[in-house]
Amino acid sequence: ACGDDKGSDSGSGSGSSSAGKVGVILPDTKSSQRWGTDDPKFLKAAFEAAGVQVDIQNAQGDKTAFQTIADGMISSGVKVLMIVNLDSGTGKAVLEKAKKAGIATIDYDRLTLSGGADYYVSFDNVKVGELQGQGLVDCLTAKKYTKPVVAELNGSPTDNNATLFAQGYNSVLDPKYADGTFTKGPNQDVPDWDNAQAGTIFEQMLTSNKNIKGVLAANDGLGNAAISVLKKNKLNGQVPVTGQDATVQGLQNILAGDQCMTVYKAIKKEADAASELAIALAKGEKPTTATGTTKDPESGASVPSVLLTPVSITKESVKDVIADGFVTKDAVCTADFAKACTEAGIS
Amino acid sequence: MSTTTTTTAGGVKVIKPTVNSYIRDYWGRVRGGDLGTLPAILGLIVLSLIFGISTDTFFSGLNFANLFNQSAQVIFIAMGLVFVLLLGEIDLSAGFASGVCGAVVAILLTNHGWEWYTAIPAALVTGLVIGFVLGFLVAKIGIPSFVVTLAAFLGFQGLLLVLLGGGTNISTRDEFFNSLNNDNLSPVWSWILTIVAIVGYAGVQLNNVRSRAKRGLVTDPMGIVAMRIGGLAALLIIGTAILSQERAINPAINSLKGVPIVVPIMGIFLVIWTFVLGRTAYGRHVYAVGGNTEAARRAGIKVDRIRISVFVIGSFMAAIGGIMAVSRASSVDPNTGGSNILLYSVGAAVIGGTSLFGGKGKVINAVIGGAVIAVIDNGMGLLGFSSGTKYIVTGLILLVAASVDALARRRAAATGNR
Amino acid sequence: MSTTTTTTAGGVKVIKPTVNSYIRDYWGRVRGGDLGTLPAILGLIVLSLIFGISTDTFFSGLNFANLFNQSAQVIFIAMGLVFVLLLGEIDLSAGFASGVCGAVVAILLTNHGWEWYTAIPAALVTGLVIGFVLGFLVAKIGIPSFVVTLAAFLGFQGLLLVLLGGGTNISTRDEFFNSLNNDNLSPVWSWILTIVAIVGYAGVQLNNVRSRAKRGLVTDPMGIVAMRIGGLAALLIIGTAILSQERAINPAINSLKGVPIVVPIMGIFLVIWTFVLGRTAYGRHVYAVGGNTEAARRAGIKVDRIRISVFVIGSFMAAIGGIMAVSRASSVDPNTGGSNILLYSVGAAVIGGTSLFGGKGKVINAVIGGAVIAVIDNGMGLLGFSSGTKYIVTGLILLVAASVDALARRRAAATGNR
Amino acid sequence: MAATPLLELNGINKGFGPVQVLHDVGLSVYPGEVTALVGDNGAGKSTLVKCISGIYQIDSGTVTFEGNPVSIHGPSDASSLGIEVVYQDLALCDNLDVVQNMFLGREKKRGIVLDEPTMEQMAGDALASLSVRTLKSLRQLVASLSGGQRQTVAIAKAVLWNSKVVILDEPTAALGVAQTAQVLELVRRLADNGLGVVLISHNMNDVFAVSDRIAALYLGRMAAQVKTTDVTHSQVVELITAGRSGNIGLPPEKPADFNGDAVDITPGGDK
Amino acid sequence: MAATPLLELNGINKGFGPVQVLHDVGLSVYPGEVTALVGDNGAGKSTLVKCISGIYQIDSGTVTFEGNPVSIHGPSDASSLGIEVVYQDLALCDNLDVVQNMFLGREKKRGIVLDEPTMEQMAGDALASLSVRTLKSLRQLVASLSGGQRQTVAIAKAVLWNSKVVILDEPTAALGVAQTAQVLELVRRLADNGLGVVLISHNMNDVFAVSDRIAALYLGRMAAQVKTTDVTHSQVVELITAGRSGNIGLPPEKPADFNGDAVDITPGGDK
Ligand SMILES: Nc1ncnc2c1ncn2[C@@H]1O[C@H](COP(=O)(O)OP(=O)(O)OP(=O)(O)O)[C@@H](O)[C@H]1O
Ligand SMILES: Nc1ncnc2c1ncn2[C@@H]1O[C@H](COP(=O)(O)OP(=O)(O)OP(=O)(O)O)[C@@H](O)[C@H]1O
Ligand SMILES: O[C@@H]1[C@@H](O)[C@H](O)OC[C@H]1O
Ligand SMILES: [Mg+2]
Ligand SMILES: [Mg+2]
Repeated sequence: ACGDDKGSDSGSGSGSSSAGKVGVILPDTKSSQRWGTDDPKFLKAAFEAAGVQVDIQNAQGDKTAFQTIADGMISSGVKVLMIVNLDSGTGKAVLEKAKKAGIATIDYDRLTLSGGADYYVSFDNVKVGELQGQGLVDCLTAKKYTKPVVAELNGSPTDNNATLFAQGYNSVLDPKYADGTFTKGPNQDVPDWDNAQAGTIFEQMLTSNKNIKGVLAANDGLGNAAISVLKKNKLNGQVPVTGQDATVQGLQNILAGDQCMTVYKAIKKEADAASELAIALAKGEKPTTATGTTKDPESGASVPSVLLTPVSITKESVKDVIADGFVTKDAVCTADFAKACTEAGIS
Repeated sequence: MSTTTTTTAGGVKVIKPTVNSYIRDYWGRVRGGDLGTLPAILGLIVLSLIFGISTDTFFSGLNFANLFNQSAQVIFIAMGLVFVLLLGEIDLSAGFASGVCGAVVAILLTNHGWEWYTAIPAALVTGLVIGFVLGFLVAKIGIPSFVVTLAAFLGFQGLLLVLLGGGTNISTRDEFFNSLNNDNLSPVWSWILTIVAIVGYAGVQLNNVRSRAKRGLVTDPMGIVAMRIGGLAALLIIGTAILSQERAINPAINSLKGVPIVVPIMGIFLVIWTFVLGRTAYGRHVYAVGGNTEAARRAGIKVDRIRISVFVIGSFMAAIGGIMAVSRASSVDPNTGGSNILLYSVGAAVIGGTSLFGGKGKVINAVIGGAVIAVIDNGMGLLGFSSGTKYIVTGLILLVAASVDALARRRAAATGNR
Repeated sequence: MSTTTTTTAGGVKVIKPTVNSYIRDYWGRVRGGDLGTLPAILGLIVLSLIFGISTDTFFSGLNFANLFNQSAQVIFIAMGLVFVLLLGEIDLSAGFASGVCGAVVAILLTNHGWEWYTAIPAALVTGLVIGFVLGFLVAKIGIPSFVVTLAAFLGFQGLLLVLLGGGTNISTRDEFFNSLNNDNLSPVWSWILTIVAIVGYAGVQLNNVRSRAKRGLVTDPMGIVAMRIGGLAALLIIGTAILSQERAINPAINSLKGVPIVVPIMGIFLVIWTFVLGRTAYGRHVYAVGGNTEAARRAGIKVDRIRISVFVIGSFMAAIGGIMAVSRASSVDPNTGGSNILLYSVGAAVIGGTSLFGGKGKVINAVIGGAVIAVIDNGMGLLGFSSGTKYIVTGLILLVAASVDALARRRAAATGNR
Repeated sequence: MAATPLLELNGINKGFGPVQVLHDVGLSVYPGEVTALVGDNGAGKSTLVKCISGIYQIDSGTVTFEGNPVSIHGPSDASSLGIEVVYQDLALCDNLDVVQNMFLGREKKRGIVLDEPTMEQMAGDALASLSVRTLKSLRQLVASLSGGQRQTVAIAKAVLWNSKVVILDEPTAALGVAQTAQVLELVRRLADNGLGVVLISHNMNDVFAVSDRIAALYLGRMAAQVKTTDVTHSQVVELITAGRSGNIGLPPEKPADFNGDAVDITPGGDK
Repeated sequence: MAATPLLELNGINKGFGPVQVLHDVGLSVYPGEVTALVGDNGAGKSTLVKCISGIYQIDSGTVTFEGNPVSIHGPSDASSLGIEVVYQDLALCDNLDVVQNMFLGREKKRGIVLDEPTMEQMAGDALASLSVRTLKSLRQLVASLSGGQRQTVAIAKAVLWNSKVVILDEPTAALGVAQTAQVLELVRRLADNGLGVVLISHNMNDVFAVSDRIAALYLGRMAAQVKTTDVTHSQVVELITAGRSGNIGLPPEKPADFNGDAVDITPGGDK
């Protein structure tokens, strides 16, 4: 058999003797591009810096694969298992199996209901929704539309976060519908956060409801799908669209004036916080950073947590995301966007 | 009976058909169950009526135009799959192959600043190469196509992720490229193309009659030929007329009229592939290999080459499907070509009447079957069901549409045809 | 040659084979390309060696045990699909049918407080009903199975969402139920079952020889029969011995040893379905309908009933697969049975040697093919590639595993076999 | 010979879509007799056989079996009446072996388990009686048999059972000299045992050698049904090729009657 | 008659897996002559034909064509040498019509477009010359043809081309009286035009009527190749059924030689 550092994602500093290995399972690459690009990058960097070996894998939306990866990590002897669940059920099964093998567990970004993970690191997801709702309200108010019709493109019905996001933005929008400032328009879930399906779903919403004046899209991918349809009907810019994740595409859409806002979740901070916990656990230390608690709504248990705050991003604040190092100026300010970048104060 | 008996080919006594006898024969064949695409077309009409009645937008010009853009990816992929299915093979990777080719074009356009006229050919070449590799593995190594393309399904899914650097979405901003599956021809051009199509069809039909008549072979009665040409003309003219109306949501701001650009592209491929299958030796050989491989081999047909070629055509058309998908979304993501695209594409071909066992099918099947699927998706979208209900109803409608066809064909079986 | 010539059946001169001649004949057949499951088994061994060399955990007892739990869903579904494929049909809905049945059992257990011994039968009955409906639509209405099961694929996906109230997941807490695809038999029971299996196999083999010998028919030489029995015994004993070792990461916290409970369940179904296909008139008729439907019909076989029955078996086994998936995850969600489950299940059957065109295949194919897929998935997980790379490598490995088989069978074609 | 026919067809019509293949066909099969059914290629002989065995549904007409009107909806109806057929397109399952094919649909069982030894033995005996000598094994797949071997298997399959009517559609077409002789002898023996036998053949020598009656189909119409002893070789050939001979056969044909049969049904079939 | 054979086989061996079907077979086909290839069912005639046309690869042996050694790897090699074959298993595409089948692989074209009118006319003429009268249309799918019609299409397909050797594997098996006569006449005509013709048949009358030489296969060995005028009807039948007749044929057989052919290759095939 080969050396321990076989996996491509394993840390370089296998020199550190005391620390055990850490396993990380990410959910997919479809719900958001972050899982394929940002999270692995930041997590890997953090673990490498600490000289802790890490094995990061992505289940690609397949819960059977999710469990198989977990089995493999457990049998290869990880000390800490960190997961972003695909759903609470499989998440729980994996967490329980890990616990039986005496492995410390962390819920990353998504809370596994009744999962009983040792720690939870995330953003306040209801807050994310609230920011999206508020962002849309601001943009629509600025446009001075009267009783604008708002369409909602929700995330995947199977993602607990999507439920939380909806809870957040509906808490902002429902009163507006109730008092007649806004008109409630069509509202649909997008299976698996699938962008192509989102395009058709939105096109049909628009066809049957021509005076849609605002779109609450649950993330940047869905937002971009809606924007493509609006562009086709030459309505882009006039109908505000929301987003989430501060992707390059989303930020560019904002700069172009096609998207109203996105929610920036400082993924690097989230990754750093999570890896800090994991590194401590891997070294057999008791972490001290998880100062907050989150109440599991299902089991009622209090999970020690690190909860970060999401930030709303509009044209003016795109530069903040760049300044934070989450995306580079080069990536966002390509030739097409040079002018918009200057206008938005990105230097 | 006022028929004129003529003795032609091989002393086989034949009777020159009149319009009446032609219609009687056709009706006999239909009653005998030889229906062609009739049931799928019937299904299409019934579905349209249902959606037209239950929503007030289904029959709007805007929605009619949407249908073409929405169905483009599936129809292009399905056209290519018809060739693969004609051989009794399957291509499970067509969906992700379209994604990979879409990613290639998007990356070249956006990240490398290529022009559309170099980037699109590059994507098409990618499709050709993919098809060649698949076909080679099937024909020369002899791995069943299900396994080869299952492996490719996985492989391309991975390739797409790698190409997109783990999962970023890449936007395309090339105007021409984005217009392909979003914008429309001007009404003037729309009409010009419509007339060209009608005149072309009429020319082919009349030429056909003439060249057979010259040999003294039986020809279709002129009345029938005229009806065919008239039918097509009516269809195209009505369609173009509807699409030439203003359909913008807010005409004050911008105008939206004309035939979607993707329509003539579909039309051109439909004509080309129909020609290839029906009028060339290559097409004949595709049917032969699909009908009886051993007989084809004994007739000296290079079966392996035919086998490779259908995968090449399949992946080439998948590339075009991918280009259309990326154009429509003006972006590519790791799931472009994923989800239900593959099953819908195979479904389109099969619903249209192509057999999974080879030897039976036409390119028009892909278009009509694709239209059935697109109408269902489109109409369901207008109805605004929840995702669960939507899936269930979609399944049920598909089933009902298919059983029209099945029940008709059962009669065929009862009378011994096929 | 020291062979004894005996004249038996129909005056056809036959020679009583010796161990030598038997092995020579077998070798002749293998060289002629008549390989059965040999290539898939070879592929399995090669893959295991590769993963064993490149990771240090692949060959651990824990990982060996994991393999069974990981492959259970695919293998059970694939066993049922073998029947469907034997008829040249396809069931695209098997994955989501397993999800629906899994949801039924979870809902009954968790939301309605049923006991496992009523909830599991309810799920199995759901499977039977689903299969009957699918089979009826295919056999009696005559809709192609691809279309019926594509509709069902969509419908069940929706049904699952509706059953689970739009997207929640439901946890199962019944201990017995959760143990099915998670826990192990005690080492004592493991050994008892192993011995029963060996004795049973030996009994069948010897009885077979005896009853043929009594009629004066040609029998396998005793040496060969003994080798077969010995081989199976060795395999089972080694497996049981490995699985009876302690394999917990942290034995202090909880001990882990014995054969996974799911193994004897798989074994029982393997034996039952192998018996049904090989030793009953029903099984014979399944092969006949798959080989030549018209010939079967002329032989008076009720083709429609056979057709319905294979879908019933297919969905029934999908229900068991679903139960195993839910047990393993101790929960069900709207994606249970989705993703790659369907393609992997069909792939398992095909890789094992079942033909998509009907008439050729065995239930053991599903088990061996399923093992190949599980080993690839499992081993790839241990290697820790990035997602994109992992997909690509998985595809490549699948391709390599399949081409062993293909190249061997090419020789068969060259020598005219099949 | 018994006076009442075992199987009697009356006014059978059968068409495929616009093509009418059988016109008002009648046929009587008597027990203990061999009835030869002759006719040109494409006359409709095989179609008639498939109508009798229920593979095709007749458009109109009546079938009487042992004096009772019956309706046959499928091959299993026919075989439960006691009608066995050897089809011209042999209809064997290539993926099954010789024994499996011979017992298809009527497997011997012990309990629910197939009784392979019994079937193997019975199959071997049946084949041996038909002079099969080159078959390598009873467990050989039918796919690998020679043309004549396939035909022998099909014949053996049909005569394994106690039936009342046996119909053989060109059974000796692919057979060797010795095998042909055996089959003709078998045909005669079956009739002598009281069965009604229908033999379709293009070989006049064989027809005259074993048949008691001759029925001649001409362009889908029954031209004549006569005693073999009443006609000559050349009269039968005339019936086959022209539909009439002297004063036997169809009434002098009005040419228009047959025009319908020669309509080109797919004019310009290549559009 | 020319002294050098057009096609000459020497020491051809062919087996399938453990079964040896052809043993050291030699055969000479002379231009301008009809060589009848006879043999019992399963003797190996069709296998030999398929070896010649490249459908099967021979295990060993040499093929000489017009004096030059050739190796034939597939049907297209054979047809480019000028060898046409009518197979016993006809190998037609059921999903294509009569004209399409007849020109399969050798379509007439104008530019890249198929020249349907020309093909339809040529096909009609070829069929007419074979006395086909019941065919409803040249555009009928082959699937719906009667047994004899199918066979006629296969024969017409093979004789459309200018070839040097024509091999017909039981071409008249399913044909009617008139059609059989036409085909035999055609066979003779082909030979008279200088082609080498191989005719496989079980009908001794036909064999003696048209052939110049007779080659008899017995259990996969060439028992004898003789001039038709040198042998009698019954001698040939003896060659077929016993491999020898008087002093012609294989050397007196040592029984052990043939045991190998009767090994049950799937002992206990039902496990
Ligand atoms: N399914 C079908 N569709 C259309 N025509 C058919 C079909 N089956 C048979 N025919 C036509 O019916 C006629 C009679 O066919 P049939 O097979 O009964 O002839 P036959 O007398 O058995 O001839 P043969 O001696 O050649 O076997 C033929 O002209 C044939 O082309
Ligand atoms: N693919 C194969 N595998 C095994 N045995 C085969 C195969 N093909 C043919 N055989 C055997 O080879 C022998 C010769 O077959 P072949 O078809 O050449 O006979 P034939 O002389 O043409 O007989 P017939 O007169 O019946 O057509 C037969 O015993 C047959 O069972
Ligand atoms: O960031 C989001 C994540 O929290 C959610 O779970 O999946 C979609 C993403 O956009
Ligand atoms: Mg016939
Ligand atoms: Mg032969």
